[in-house]
Parts: sequence; C-alpha cells; structure tokens
Amino acid sequence: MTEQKTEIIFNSQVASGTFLMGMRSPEIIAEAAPGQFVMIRVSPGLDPILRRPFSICGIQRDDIFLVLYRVIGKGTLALSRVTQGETLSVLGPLGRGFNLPEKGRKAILVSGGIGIAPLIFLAQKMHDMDILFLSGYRSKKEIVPVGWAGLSGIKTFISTDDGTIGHKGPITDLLETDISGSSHEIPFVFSCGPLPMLKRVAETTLEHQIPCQVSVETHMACGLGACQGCAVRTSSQVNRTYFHVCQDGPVFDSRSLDWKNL
Amino acid sequence: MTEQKTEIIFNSQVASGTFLMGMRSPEIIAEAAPGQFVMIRVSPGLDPILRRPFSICGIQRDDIFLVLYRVIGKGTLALSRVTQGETLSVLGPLGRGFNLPEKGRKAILVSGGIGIAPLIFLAQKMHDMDILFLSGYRSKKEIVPVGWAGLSGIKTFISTDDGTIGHKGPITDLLETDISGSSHEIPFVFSCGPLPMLKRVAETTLEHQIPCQVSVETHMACGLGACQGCAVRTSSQVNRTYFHVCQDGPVFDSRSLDWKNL
Amino acid sequence: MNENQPDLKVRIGPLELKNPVLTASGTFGYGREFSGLFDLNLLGGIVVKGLSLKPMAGNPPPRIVETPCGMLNAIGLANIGLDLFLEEKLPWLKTLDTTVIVNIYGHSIDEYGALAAGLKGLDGIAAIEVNISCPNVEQGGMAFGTNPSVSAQVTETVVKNSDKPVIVKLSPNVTDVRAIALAVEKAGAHAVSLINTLTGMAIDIDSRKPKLANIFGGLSGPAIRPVAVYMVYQVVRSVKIPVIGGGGIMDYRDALEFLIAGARAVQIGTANFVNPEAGVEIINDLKEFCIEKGIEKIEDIIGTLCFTRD
Amino acid sequence: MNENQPDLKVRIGPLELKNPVLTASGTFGYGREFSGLFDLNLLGGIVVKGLSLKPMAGNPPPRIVETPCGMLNAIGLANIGLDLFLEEKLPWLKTLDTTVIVNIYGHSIDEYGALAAGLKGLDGIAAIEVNISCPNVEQGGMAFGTNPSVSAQVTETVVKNSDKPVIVKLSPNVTDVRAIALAVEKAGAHAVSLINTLTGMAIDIDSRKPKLANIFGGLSGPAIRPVAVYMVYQVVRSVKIPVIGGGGIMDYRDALEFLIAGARAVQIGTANFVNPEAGVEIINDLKEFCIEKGIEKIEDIIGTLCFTRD
Ligand SMILES: Cc1cc2nc3c(=O)[nH]c(=O)nc-3n(C[C@H](O)[C@H](O)[C@H](O)COP(=O)(O)OP(=O)(O)OC[C@H]3O[C@@H](n4cnc5c(N)ncnc54)[C@H](O)[C@@H]3O)c2cc1C
Ligand SMILES: Cc1cc2nc3c(=O)[nH]c(=O)nc-3n(C[C@H](O)[C@H](O)[C@H](O)COP(=O)(O)OP(=O)(O)OC[C@H]3O[C@@H](n4cnc5c(N)ncnc54)[C@H](O)[C@@H]3O)c2cc1C
Ligand SMILES: Cc1cc2nc3c(=O)[nH]c(=O)nc-3n(C[C@H](O)[C@H](O)[C@H](O)COP(=O)(O)O)c2cc1C
Ligand SMILES: Cc1cc2nc3c(=O)[nH]c(=O)nc-3n(C[C@H](O)[C@H](O)[C@H](O)COP(=O)(O)O)c2cc1C
Ligand code: FES
Ligand code: FES
Repeated sequence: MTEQKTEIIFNSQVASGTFLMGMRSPEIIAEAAPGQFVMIRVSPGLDPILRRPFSICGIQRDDIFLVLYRVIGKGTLALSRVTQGETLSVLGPLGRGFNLPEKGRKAILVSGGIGIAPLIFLAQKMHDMDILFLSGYRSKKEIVPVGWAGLSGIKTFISTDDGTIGHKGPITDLLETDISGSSHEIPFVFSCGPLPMLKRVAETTLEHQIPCQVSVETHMACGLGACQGCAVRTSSQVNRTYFHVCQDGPVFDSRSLDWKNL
Repeated sequence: MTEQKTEIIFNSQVASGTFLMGMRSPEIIAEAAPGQFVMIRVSPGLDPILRRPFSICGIQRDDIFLVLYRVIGKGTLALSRVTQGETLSVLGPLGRGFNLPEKGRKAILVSGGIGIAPLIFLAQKMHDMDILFLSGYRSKKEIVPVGWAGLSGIKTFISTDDGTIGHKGPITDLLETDISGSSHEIPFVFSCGPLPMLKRVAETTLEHQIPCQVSVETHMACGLGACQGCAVRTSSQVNRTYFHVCQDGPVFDSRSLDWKNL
Repeated sequence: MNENQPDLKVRIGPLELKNPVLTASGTFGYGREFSGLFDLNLLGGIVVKGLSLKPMAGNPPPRIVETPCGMLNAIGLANIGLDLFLEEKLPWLKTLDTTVIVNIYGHSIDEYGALAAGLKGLDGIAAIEVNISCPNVEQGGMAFGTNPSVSAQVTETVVKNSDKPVIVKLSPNVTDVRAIALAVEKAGAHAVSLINTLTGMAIDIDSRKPKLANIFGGLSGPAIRPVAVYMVYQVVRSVKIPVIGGGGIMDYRDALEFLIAGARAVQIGTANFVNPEAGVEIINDLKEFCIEKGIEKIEDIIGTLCFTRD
Repeated sequence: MNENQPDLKVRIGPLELKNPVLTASGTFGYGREFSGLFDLNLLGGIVVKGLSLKPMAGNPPPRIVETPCGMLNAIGLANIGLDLFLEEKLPWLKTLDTTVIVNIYGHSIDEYGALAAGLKGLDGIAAIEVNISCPNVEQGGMAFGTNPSVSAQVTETVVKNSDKPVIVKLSPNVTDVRAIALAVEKAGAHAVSLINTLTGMAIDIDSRKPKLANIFGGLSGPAIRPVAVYMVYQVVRSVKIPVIGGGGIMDYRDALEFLIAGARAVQIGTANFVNPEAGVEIINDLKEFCIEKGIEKIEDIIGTLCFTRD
C-alpha cells in the first residue's frame, strides 16, 4: 500500500457517462489483486474534500492500472475533467479482493452497470478458467466496451433494463437460467453492482447453495480501517455486528452479510 | 450592470505570475468606465466560495474586455487555469471609476505592480491628453508588456525595487521628481497599487496640492453595496466614518480617505 | 399562471408568502442593490439589513474574510438607523410586490421596544425579525439570544410594542437551541428563524493578527449548513410556531433539506454574494422539482422527513 | 539532529511532546493502520480511537457523509473495549517511540472512573484524553460536556482513578466553552483539548431520509476551523492549564493559527483521511517555517497573537 502522486496516462469516455482512466504506478500494480480498490483525491482543493474509492479494473503494460468509473456526482465529475499528464494522489491498493477458485472450476461473473469494473480485472486473472460473464445495464448506450481488456474467448451475455440490446430484464434472470440449466457442476459466482441486484444474486446463489463472492460499496472516509465509517451489517453466521468494507472487504462471501439490513 | 456567463477568449501569462485575460461581453463593455471593476466567480465549486474583484483593464474590438491579474492565492490560481472557450460568471461593471479631467490637462498615472490594470484602461480613454505613465515593479520580470494596449505616444517611466531595470527605488521617487520639476502646471494624479505606495502618493500630492484620485482594494463579498464588508475609513473631510469601496469607490479623491487608519 | 404550476405559497403563522424563499438579513442590503439584476417581486420576501435605533458606522475593517466553504463577517451591524430607513428606504420598498420584513436589534431591551414602536402602524412592512444574536452590553456582553429568559424578555417587549408578526431569529451559539425557541414562543413570538452565524475567528499567520479587526466574527455559508439543518430539525420538533430555516443554502437541494426538516420557509444569505440571482434560481428549481415529482403544493414537502430505513 | 534545526518540543503540563502535532482520536485508528505509509515515530503523538469499558459495535450505517469542506460522522464510538485494547493494541503501541494518548468515554461517571482505573499503572500510555461529548444517558441524553458541573464530576473521577496526566476534550456545542474549561480545570484536569465535532445533520432530498442512520452526527473538517480557532482563543484566555487545539487543520498554516492563538499542541483529524501523511507534512512544514522566519523554538510562536493594527 502506498500513497503517491500518480500520473494520468489517459482518461477518456468509453460509454455514456462512463470513463476509463489509466494511471501509472508500478508500485500499486506490484501489489494489486482483483477486487481491491484505490482511494483517489479527485481535486487538490477542499471541495469535494474526501477521497473517492474505485476498484482496480485492470492492468496495462506493467505500469498502468485502470479505473473504470461512472460520473454520478461532483467527485466523479471533477475526475472526468482531469487530463493526461496531470497527477492525482492515489492511495492503494486497499482492501481484500476476490478469493480465486481452483483452476478448472466454472466461474460466473455477474455485474450490474459500473459494477463490471472489478470483474474485468478478475476475469483477466482467471483467463485459464471456464468463465461466463453476465453484465446487465440500464440501456445500450451505457454498455462498456471491453475490447481493450483481452477477454476474448470468454462467454459473455448482456441484458438491458430497456431491452435496447441483449436480454430485456435484470441480469439476474440470466444467472437463474444458467444455474438452473447446468445442474451437474457447481460454479463459483462473483458479483458487483447495485444493491438490489446484489441482493438478488445473493438469494439465488444461496438457494442453489452456490458459493458467491460480492463486492459491495459504502461511503468511506479513510479506506484504511481507521475511521470505522464504512460499516456493513453481518449475517448471523458472523460473530460480530459489522464488517468494515475497506478492511474486511470490499469482497465478501455473500452469506456473511445481512442483506436485509445492509 | 449584469451577471452573466462570460466566455474566455484568451487567458495567458504576460509576465512572471501575471496573466491577461480577455472575456467576451458586449453588455459589460457598453457600460464600462475606467476604474470600474467586475466580480468573477473563479470556479463553479464552493472552494473558493467568494467572487474575486478585478479592475477592467481595457477593451478590445467592441466585445472583449480585459482583466490583468497577478496570481497571489487560490482564487487567482484557479483563474489562471481556466482555458479559452470556458465560461465564468461575471458581475459588473461595478463601482465608481475615475473622474476624467478636462482635455488638455496633464495627467500623471502612477502604478505599483498589478495596480497598473485600471490605469491602462484610463490611459486608453485619455489618449488625447498629455499623459505621464509611471509604473513601479519589484523586479524586471514582473513588468507587464503593454504593447497590446495601444498606448504609444504616452511618456512612460519604470522603476524597480531591485534596480533590474529603470529607476532603482519606489516609483514615488519619480513622481516627486516630476512634480517638483514642473511647477507651472498643476497635473492630475491617478494612482493604483499597494497601500504603502498609495499612501506615499497621497502624501506627495497633498503636499503639493495636486488633485489625486486613487483606486483602493479591500476584501469584498458582494460588490454591490449590500454586505458592507468593504469599508475603508474616511478622512475628517467627509461626514461619515466609512466608505464602501464597491459602491463609493474603488476610486476616491485621495483626500477623502484616512490614510493612517485605512 | 398556468393551472399545472405547483402552488409555492406558504403560511408563516399570520404571514403568507408567495413562495418560501426569503433573502437573509445583512446579505441583501435594502433590496435595491439587487434590483438591476432581476425582478425582486419574484422573491417570497426580503429581510432587510439589521436596523438599529440610531445609525451605526460599524466595525473597523477588515470586516470579512473568506474561510473554507464559508466566510466570517464582523460588519458590526452598520446601518442607517430607524429614521433614515423610514425616510430613504421604506418608500422604495413599499413599491415592491413582495413581502418586506424588517430585521431589528437593540443594545438594550428598551431599544428593541423603541424600534418595534417606531415601525408600528407603518404600511409596507409585513413583519419584524428580531436579531437577538448581538452582544448584550448590559449583561456582560454575552448575546441576548444565549439566555432563554433574556431572549423571552426581548421578545415580549417587541411583541408588546408592535402590531406586526414577530419572528425571533435564533443564535446557534448555544448549548440547547430548543430552550431558547421555547422561551421566545412562550413570550409571544409568532415564528422563529434560524440560524444566525456561528462565532468564529481566523488568524493571519504572517502578521499574527486576527484577520478581522473585530477579532472574531460570524461564520456563514455552506460550511455551516449541517449545523443549521440539525438545529432547525430540533426546533421544529420543540415548538408549535412556524420555523424559518437557513444557513448555507446555495441551491434548491439545500433549500429542500430545510423544508423537509420542517422549516416553512428558507432564508438565503451568503449565496447572494456568490450568485446574486440565487434566490430566484432556487424558486424556479423548486418549482421544477415539484413538477417533476408531481407535487402540487410546496406545503406538501414541509416536514416530511422520513425515518424508516430499508 | 542538526544544531540549526529549530526545536519543536512542547510541554503540555506534565507531558513533553517531541513536536506539537498529534493525530486526533477516531481519525487515526490505533495508529497501526497508517504504519505502512510513514514512520509514526515522527509524530508528536497519537491519540487513539475512543475507548469504552466494553466493546461497542457502533451505529448502523450510513455512518459518514461528506458536507461542504467537511464531513459528518456518526460512528457511534465503535471500539474494541478496554480488555481487547490492552491485549491486542497496547503491546504494539508500546513499541513506538512517540507519545501515546488514550481517549476514553463512558456512559456514566462510574464508567469513566473504571476506564481510568483500568489504564492505571500501564506503561506506554502517556496520558488520558477524556471525551465528554458523548450523550449522558443518566441525565436526559445531553452530552456530559455541555454542563460545567457534570464535566467537573467526570474530570474529578478520572483524575482520582488515574496516575496519568488527564486531558479533558471539550465539546463546542455549548453557549460558553470557557465555563466548561474553567470547571474541568478546577476539577483537576492537567490540560484541555478542543474542539470535538459540532453537531450537524444532512438530509437526502430524494428519499427524504437523514443521510446518517443515526439522524445527526459530528461535523469535522476545515468547515469548522474558524469556530475551533475562536474557542481555543477564548479558552487560552480563561484557564491556566495548557490547551491543545484542533478542528479543521489541513496544513501547517492552519496549525499555526492554533499555535498563535495559544494552543501548545494541535490535533489533526479529518485531514488524515484526505492526506494520510498530513501529520508528518505539517511537522516538516512547521520546521521549515521556523527556519525561514528565524524562529529557534516553536514555543516562541505559541500565544503570540498580536492585536495592534496599523
Ligand atoms: C470499494 C469501492 C469500489 C468502487 N469502485 C467503483 C468503480 O470502479 N467505478 C465507479 O464508477 N464507482 C466505484 N465506486 C463508487 C464510487 O466510489 C462513487 O461513485 C463515487 O465515490 C461517487 O462520488 P461523487 O462525488 O461523484 O458522487 P457524490 O454522490 O457527490 O458523492 C458524495 C459522497 O458520497 C460518496 N458516495 C457516493 N456514491 C457512493 C458509492 N456508490 N459508493 C461509495 N461512496 C459513494 C462519495 O464517495 C462522497 O463521499 C466504488 C465504491 C467503493 C466503496
Ligand atoms: C476593486 C478591486 C480591483 C482589483 N483589481 C485587480 C486587478 O485588476 N488585478 C489583480 O491582480 N488584482 C486586483 N484586485 C485584487 C484581487 O481581487 C485579489 O488579488 C484577489 O481577490 C486575490 O484572490 P486569491 O484567491 O488569489 O487570494 P487569496 O489571498 O487566497 O484570497 C483570499 C481572500 O482575500 C481576498 N483578497 C486577497 N487579496 C485581496 C486584495 N488585494 N484585494 C481584495 N481582496 C483580496 C480575496 O478576494 C479572497 O476573498 C482588485 C481588488 C479590488 C478590491
Ligand atoms: C455580511 C453578513 C451580514 C449579516 N448581517 C445580519 C444582520 O444584520 N442581522 C441578522 O439577523 N443577520 C445577519 N446576518 C446573518 C444572515 O442573515 C444569516 O442568518 C447567516 O448568514 C446564515 O445564513 P447563510 O449561511 O445563508 O449566509 C449577516 C450575514 C452576513 C454574511
Ligand atoms: C470519524 C471520526 C471519528 C471520531 N471519533 C472520536 C472519538 O472516538 N473520540 C473523540 O474524542 N473524538 C473523536 N472524533 C473527533 C476528532 O478527534 C476531532 O476532535 C474532530 O474531528 C475535529 O477535528 P478535525 O476537524 O481535524 O477532524 C472523531 C472524528 C471523526 C471525523
Ligand atoms: S473507510 Fe475508514 S474504516 Fe473503512
Ligand atoms: S463588497 Fe459588499 S458592500 Fe462592498
């Protein structure tokens, strides 16, 4: 883990409201694992004041890590305006990433919207496995092109809420179909996306007794386990009341979380 | 007076730490008089929050007004980073400018550092008069080139504190020499610059009973005469305790101010 | 007006405003300063600069200093005094078609009474707002508004001497703002407004002097908004009289926080300096927000803070 | 150390710090969280996360929300409790070559006493900081620290049960912070620190729910700095015991405001989130500032606020 001024190599729009940014940091790359995140100070001023957490979405060459982000508020807006050659302070890599399954096992990656970010990095690291990548979006124009990610050969399906492309409906429909279809092999499920989607993924996998890891989001101040601001409620399986997402997560076994009161 | 989104036509460094910015606003130009100022919102965010006051330093074509500014803190730093084509909210023109003397009279313009800004506009408006332009700087590298201002034919002298160019010493030395030298004609003096310089100018002109108008600076919140934040103390000649710089000034007859307790 | 336009009218006890957006005292002068910029009649109302019995020159400069997301001011309540106000400002204010509220403060309880009496019977003044945040010289310099019983005395005196609705403006520099609110309610206030500025200070590290000549001043702007929202939330739950909220409102979203917390109107202060059209923009945006959300009248938003979490 | 280096040592009553920069409780965990980023031994000291007698899970989420130039937190004093602290955290803290201060709070006066007693005689703890800003359940939920006599009782109890210097951390949510400071001084406190967070609230206008599950929380960050500087200024002029200042310090210039106002040390809180190296950077910049200005020891800056204006 380091805190350093990090150079922006590129920062460009790749889909409606969605940007892909490359930052040069051999130090961060040396440690980064899929599911881990960085805290970026999006502007040198005091407003917005807090760093913003972003998953590491991939690696390019041996010195650039990628962040895929959607503009939703003033922090991400400021970020989208940063140009090549500028530097931003980055703290990371932080948190615990995904536990990779043994080779040869089938993995289903389920993303909702920008939740695809950590799963792209995960898919890159599991390139020799049998992967099914299901990504849901609200609409066609939000689809993140992943040509750059080197994921060719991976089975990919897309759904959109408005049916502008792929299956019309939530991506969890496809997950359910797939799980119900392939009864002989128990896959591993990895998921990231909006809370209602994650909840549904957690329910589905629980129902079919399939191991499932989810990456969750909370507001964070420090990212280091110091402020205790990033609490999520644990399920009764766990003998403490809250996890701290930045330290105990952001990736959790879906059964360890209390989905009703997250 | 208007408040409007105003386009930046150019914004470039013209001397060490000094920028010249052109903004398109036929509305502001229609009303602008030398000595008046504008309040610029230097960034859309909340930090820095207050607008910054800047003198109108000249006019180009019939639609661009100019601002000459020195980077001294975070507001002017943010301003220096704004690029051509961007827009900023500008409020103005504000305040009372210089009272121009009758034609044919001699005018001495005395500036210190960036205080040259309003005097350039003033000189442009007095092009048919006998003008002596004295500008002081700390050092050669801070000298503002004024080729663009169309002031050819005006007698200009420069002083620097460190003697890197022109007279070595305060610009008020030159003012004193000139006033003492030309005893038959009473000139008008117009001045803008740092407080100690202005004070000296006020003393010198008072001593020689020469009319003198100064443009002064104070912290401002509204620029409209509403907050009363911009008070300066009046001299005993005036039957009130404070002037409000944004409304009663920024240009004052130097004898109306209390230079000891400004 | 279009039939489908949302109804922005609000009632503040005896007072009806065409919309819930007022400009805050001391940040909008006597109104006229802004009249070249937009139609003031669009505002829900204007609270004019704090008025004292005699003219006051105010504090020595520097009087203002910028702070992170806020500003400190120590204007020292500079104003033209009652007589000149009536002579020079009121006639113009009367020509406006919006609610004019006069903010007053005194150096003693008697002075508050004299001010209220001086404004009695006058047309064009819809209500009086009583600033109790100024130092009480008679009682050791702490502000009138930091003590419930002194606050009540001031209120009683003003109410007794006035024929207008009386709004008491509460100071946030207290341990329990509810106690003050309850005291002034009991003393007859028709409404309360809050918050006035928090006391603060800034130091120039090079000269080692306070940045304000007055040493300390009042902190305003978005920096203080969370404090303001919380105090409004507390007071709304304590008193029965209407509450006017404010402190750090920059846009309609900020204004909505106060309305949802239960304020029946809001005051826009520091925002007027940052964006002189802030008031009208907020009114327009509130209207649009209502249309978008299918809200027919703004009163339906007031006090709708919701506590269930899912 | 170079002979020309300025001397940054400061005395806080019985305590000597190698420099005046402490990290504030609750913003620096137990120190170890930051140990991968820089050498903690460079710090003047570390104030660890508030400790209660029993472990506390803390409030339901969301626990934090960003505000203009600040943040609200309602962590609910989540912590591992005295026993686990002694077992799991203290041994590592003891290996540090910097001053470790333990911040404590209780739900009752007895609990404060029990905590002080539990820390008695232990090596590696240089002082106790008493957080009196938490709600006093026994007395209607207002914070202990809002009442001078309750504050004094807490102080007395801690001092009686402790063998260490006792720093009482004052709440800014009071009418007159000087009254509280005087009360705890009289009750035996060796120093006071201030300010803790201002109480605030934020509302999500779409869901109409408070943004914090706890409804309100503590406001920190540069937004509150002017309030903090003013309170430090006031308290320094009221008590004889040393004052530790903080609230919104982001860089060395901010730290200097507090030192000039008379604080003998500063606490860095929210800045640790924005820049985890804030503490060391401030120390380095203070050193450079002293060199530049020809100041031989930092103590020469403390309390040098200057009032003459030219
Ligand atoms: C571990 C982790 C990984 C993430 N990875 C990505 C990613 O790869 N790509 C991406 O686009 N987004 C990601 N997010 C969400 C991202 O952090 C938020 O979208 C971002 O902080 C919003 O900032 P803003 O200023 O634009 O929005 P605002 O709504 O203005 O932010 C206001 C405050 O709320 C916080 N906030 C708002 N939304 C979220 C959120 N969903 N999660 C956490 N904090 C939030 C902000 O950090 C800020 O403190 C991740 C979040 C976490 C916790
Ligand atoms: C009527 C008038 C005309 C001016 N014309 C010019 C001009 O043409 N060119 C130019 O470079 N500067 C001019 N100034 C000064 C200019 O406004 C300040 O340099 C600028 O506000 C500094 O902002 P900052 O954020 O960079 O500095 P900071 O020091 O970070 O500012 C902090 C606060 O102090 C205020 N402030 C700081 N210095 C001054 C100052 N000298 N006068 C007023 N407020 C100040 C800022 O507005 C801000 O509120 C003028 C000032 C006034 C009052
Ligand atoms: C420059 C200035 C002058 C003020 N003068 C007064 C006043 O005369 N009377 C008063 O009751 N409040 C006065 N206030 C307080 C404001 O009316 C308002 O309550 C406060 O600024 C908080 O709101 P804001 O954060 O939106 O500015 C003044 C505020 C400022 C910034
Ligand atoms: C997330 C968070 C947790 C805090 N926890 C504690 C605590 O446990 N005990 C305490 O005395 N103060 C606590 N504080 C208050 C800080 O120590 C500090 O006094 C306050 O934040 C003001 O300083 P700042 O503006 O520099 O953050 C906490 C503050 C924050 C932001
Ligand atoms: S973000 Fe601070 S503990 Fe997780
Ligand atoms: S700046 Fe507001 S009155 Fe002059």
